[in-house]
Amino acid sequence: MTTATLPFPGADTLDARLELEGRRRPREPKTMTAEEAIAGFVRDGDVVAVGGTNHARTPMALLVEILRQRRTGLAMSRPLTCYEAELFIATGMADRVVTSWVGIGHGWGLAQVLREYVETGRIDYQEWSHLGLGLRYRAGAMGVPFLPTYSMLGSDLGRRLQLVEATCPYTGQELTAVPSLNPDVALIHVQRADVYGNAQIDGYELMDGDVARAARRLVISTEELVDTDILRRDPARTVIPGFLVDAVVVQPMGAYPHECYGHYLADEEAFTHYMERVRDHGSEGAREYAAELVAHADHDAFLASVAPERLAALRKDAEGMMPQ
Amino acid sequence: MTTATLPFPGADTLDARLELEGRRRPREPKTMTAEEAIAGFVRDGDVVAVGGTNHARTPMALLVEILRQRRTGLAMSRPLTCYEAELFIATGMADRVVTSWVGIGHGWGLAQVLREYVETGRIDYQEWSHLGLGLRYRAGAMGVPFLPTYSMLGSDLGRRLQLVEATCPYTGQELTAVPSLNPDVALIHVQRADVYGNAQIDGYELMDGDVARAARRLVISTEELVDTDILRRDPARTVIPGFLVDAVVVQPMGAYPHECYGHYLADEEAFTHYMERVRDHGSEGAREYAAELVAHADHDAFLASVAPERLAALRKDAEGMMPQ
Amino acid sequence: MTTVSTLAEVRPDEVMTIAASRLLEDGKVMFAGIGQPLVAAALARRRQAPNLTVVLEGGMVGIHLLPGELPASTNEMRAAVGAEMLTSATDIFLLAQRGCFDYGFLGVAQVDAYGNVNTSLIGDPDRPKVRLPGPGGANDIISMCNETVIVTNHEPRRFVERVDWITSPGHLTGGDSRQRSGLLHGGPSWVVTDLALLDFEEESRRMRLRALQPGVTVEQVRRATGFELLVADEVSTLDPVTDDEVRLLRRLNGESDD
Amino acid sequence: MTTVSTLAEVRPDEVMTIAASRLLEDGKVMFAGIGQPLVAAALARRRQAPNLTVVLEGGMVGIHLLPGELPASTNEMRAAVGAEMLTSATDIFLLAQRGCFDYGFLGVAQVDAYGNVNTSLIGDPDRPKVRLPGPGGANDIISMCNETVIVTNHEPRRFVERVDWITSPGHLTGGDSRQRSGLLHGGPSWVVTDLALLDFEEESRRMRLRALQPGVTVEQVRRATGFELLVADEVSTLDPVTDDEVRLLRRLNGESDD
Repeated sequence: MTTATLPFPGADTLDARLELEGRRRPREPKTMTAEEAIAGFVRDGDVVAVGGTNHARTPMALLVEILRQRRTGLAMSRPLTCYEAELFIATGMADRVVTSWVGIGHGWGLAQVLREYVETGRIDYQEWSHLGLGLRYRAGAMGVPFLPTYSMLGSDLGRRLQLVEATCPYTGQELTAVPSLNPDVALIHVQRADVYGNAQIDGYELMDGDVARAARRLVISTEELVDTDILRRDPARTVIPGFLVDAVVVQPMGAYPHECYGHYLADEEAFTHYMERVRDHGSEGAREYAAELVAHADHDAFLASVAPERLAALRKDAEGMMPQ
Repeated sequence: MTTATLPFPGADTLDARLELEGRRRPREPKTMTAEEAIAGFVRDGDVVAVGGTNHARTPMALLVEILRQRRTGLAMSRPLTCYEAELFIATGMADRVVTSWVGIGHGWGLAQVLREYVETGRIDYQEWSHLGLGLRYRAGAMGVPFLPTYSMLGSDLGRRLQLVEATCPYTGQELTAVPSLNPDVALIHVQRADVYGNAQIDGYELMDGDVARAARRLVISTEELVDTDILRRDPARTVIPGFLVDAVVVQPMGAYPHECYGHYLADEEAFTHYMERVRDHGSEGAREYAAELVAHADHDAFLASVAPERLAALRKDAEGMMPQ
Repeated sequence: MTTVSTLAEVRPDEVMTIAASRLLEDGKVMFAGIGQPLVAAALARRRQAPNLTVVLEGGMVGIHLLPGELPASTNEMRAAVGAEMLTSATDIFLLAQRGCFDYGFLGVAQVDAYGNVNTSLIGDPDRPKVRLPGPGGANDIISMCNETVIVTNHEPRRFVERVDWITSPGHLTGGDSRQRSGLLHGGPSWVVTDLALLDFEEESRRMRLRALQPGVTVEQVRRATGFELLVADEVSTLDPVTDDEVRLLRRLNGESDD
Repeated sequence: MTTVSTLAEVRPDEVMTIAASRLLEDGKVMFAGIGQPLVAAALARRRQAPNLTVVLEGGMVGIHLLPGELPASTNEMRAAVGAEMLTSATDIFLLAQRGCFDYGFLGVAQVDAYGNVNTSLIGDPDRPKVRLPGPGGANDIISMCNETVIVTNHEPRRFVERVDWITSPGHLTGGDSRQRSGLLHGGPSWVVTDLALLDFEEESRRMRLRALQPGVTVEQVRRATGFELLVADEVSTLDPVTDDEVRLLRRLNGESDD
């Protein structure tokens, strides 16, 4: 039989399953600090799936803790990537990006650090369609090595990624075969979770249900730690079952300066702060910004460095937008 | 290229899509009576996907309306089938069954009418695994002609269904290729919907999100007709978007004598009534029961024939079980 | 656990359910069906496995199991209220395919020497003598869970050399035939009956007697088995059921109030 | 609709957005991106298409579009609050693949004579001169929606004979090449610019001038196009934008309060 070689890890659900069988995650309290969670579950060379998209539910506290502890050779995987990936690229901790889109938003235009590294050939940049990456996670979540789709047919994306066709054995129709992605580790920020890792997401799930199922290791951070009975009141909202979870980090405003549905909006001032540094100093500016972040002992210390009325305003605006 | 022939409609998402392109369902009020909905959207020879499973959210009002109007050559498709399918078999309206399980429950054991028809070779009985049928709907919902799975490998199910293998083009791994199913029509009972067909399901969705997406025509019945603003308060609970829907039938207790989560439990007395007839008269008993049902002008008339305190008790018991 | 139950009339199905429940370890995830599996789970949760997570094919995860109120279907309100998560029926099986579930539990109409299970039909598949309910979730459970426990009464008509129809694949024709069919995970690990506890010999994958229910002889088990049964070098005797277990089981089944 | 706007300084991008919004029919479903597409949708909803359903890649269906409060991202609270349905980001694209969406709207960095779109890079793909944001949802939208409308400023550097990189497939090399690639549905139907309205000739699938914005000449369009442009036998002139349209557009954009 003909088999293709991928330019990137993938189509290895079988291995991911064997890893899961060999390392179960029994129901027991999994709460720990971000420092413990990152030390325990993020390793050099990992493919890191970042939960949320763009500036929504970015697991900032967990990401900055990786920066703090330093890792090397990471791949950052996220369908819509914001400046968080640039911090890993500029500091040399990530040398691979898997995404369908990178941009800063808030009127800031192109991602300058990413541009610099891609245009000078210093990182591997893997461009997928949005659905293509979504189906990679979904295949990983379903435990199958590939899924068929119309996505990327005819375009240069599939050609460059060396994707091959999946032929329907009933109709002969040829579709794109998207290889599964089981990230080495996923980081996902949620609104509420219990000590076992059962987690609920309010608003838009994005791809996080699939990311959680696909991941080989899973660290969640949560705005709120709740009793399991709270989850039982609305179990259809539970997107992540505890048996997938390795670590639960309780971190209010854990996505700040990005947004968390129902809790706080994104802090545009923080975007400005970052982008002005990049505008003035290029990737050195991104390194300065990362250095500022990791200088705080932890995310709470970072939050304490922000004017309380600014944080309060972001929370108030978000709460004011909620449906009554 | 090698292509297989299926013993049953399937792997025709392409045709289902062309049908959808040719017959859009614009946003406009779609409320109508069960009589109008069945007359308009259920045809002789249809593959009918029945929503819910076993005795949960069975679209009884819609099914009995089909019996009332009579159709021929139907195929009844449902992952866990209860006695509703027997009514169509016994009356000669259905000659095909697609399922993973048939049983009556409530201590009644085997489905006697189905047994009689299968054992005497009078109907085509297609036995799938539960996930196999689920993935047929899901492929149809995703708009792809097949999906790969471990389900049914090594068993006699796949052999008899003449399923072929899907080979992963990256790993060479051989999985079962499950052909898509886009039912001609689906009938789904929900807790609430607006006039456009945007519909919410409380409790267990089962396969109904996929069934709705896969169906070529879709009729929903709803316990409650609500303003769209009610749906906007909890949009994550909306499982069926209106643009999939052809008809909305407002029918309180529309799943009776089966259950509807949060509204009423199944009426075990009705099961007894049916099964005693079948025990005493075989498939003739099922025909008698069907005749009784269709003798009522509509579902409301059927409900009016039941002791009000019995219906009230079923409602009260269900409401009493809800999480506080 | 070695106190013999002094309760009158401990039924064979009770002995079997209790033996099955003892296999369940704390903290694991079990894909359960209605009836015996669910009762075994409820029993284990109240004894050695308080942190056992029970999953049902209706999409329920982490269900409540209240004495006397065990659900009659995997798809009904009683099974769902109090669950920690509700997802779709298809998605629950996809979690199984991913490898999330430690145990599946199955009943059988027939089981053969290699643990293949039939719940579909008796006789000729083209014109069955008896049409049975079919796989439901059983084909997926035994194909995808990390291990599957078969629980059934021990009778020659159930324990046959070859099942009439493989609804749910065990070790197929033995050896590595299961792997060769593409099923790379799981498979039947234990068979629990009212007479014995059996497993599958590592090489041949044929069913093998490992332990006897108290008071049962090897010969009794052989006579109740419709194929040539392997017998382990050392056949132990299972701990007798205790009063506590039987009382709790009956309370869970709603057969007593104490 | 034929009253010429008397408002001072109607900007080219306003003319373009209004022209695009007029293409949207009532009762249809539109997969919209942030910026111009969303403004065009909001405009259409307040004019000829009150029952237009707007879908966003973040998983939102039937979103609210409040004047001055249009969301800045497809994945943020403002885009979600008031939606009729929220589903996952992957599932929203699967609805597109099923065929549920009438329109997709795309912007471009480059578009070529066959409607192929580039939003990924300028220059050599191995070492691009400029790395752009990439497809986001655009590749899926143009591959899966029933038709896709391209909205862009009309400049020679954008309208090129061959794009440097096909991020999102149009009619590929023309003729039936799109179908031959396996893309059996949809494709670009209209290109709306500040100068003109264009479509794709039925046989060759090359871009063709169909109508001019008021006051624009065919020659102007040719000069702004970096490839040889087909011109329809009859080239009409689009209705001028009206005061009502411009005022409403500015109110939606939060540029005025009236």
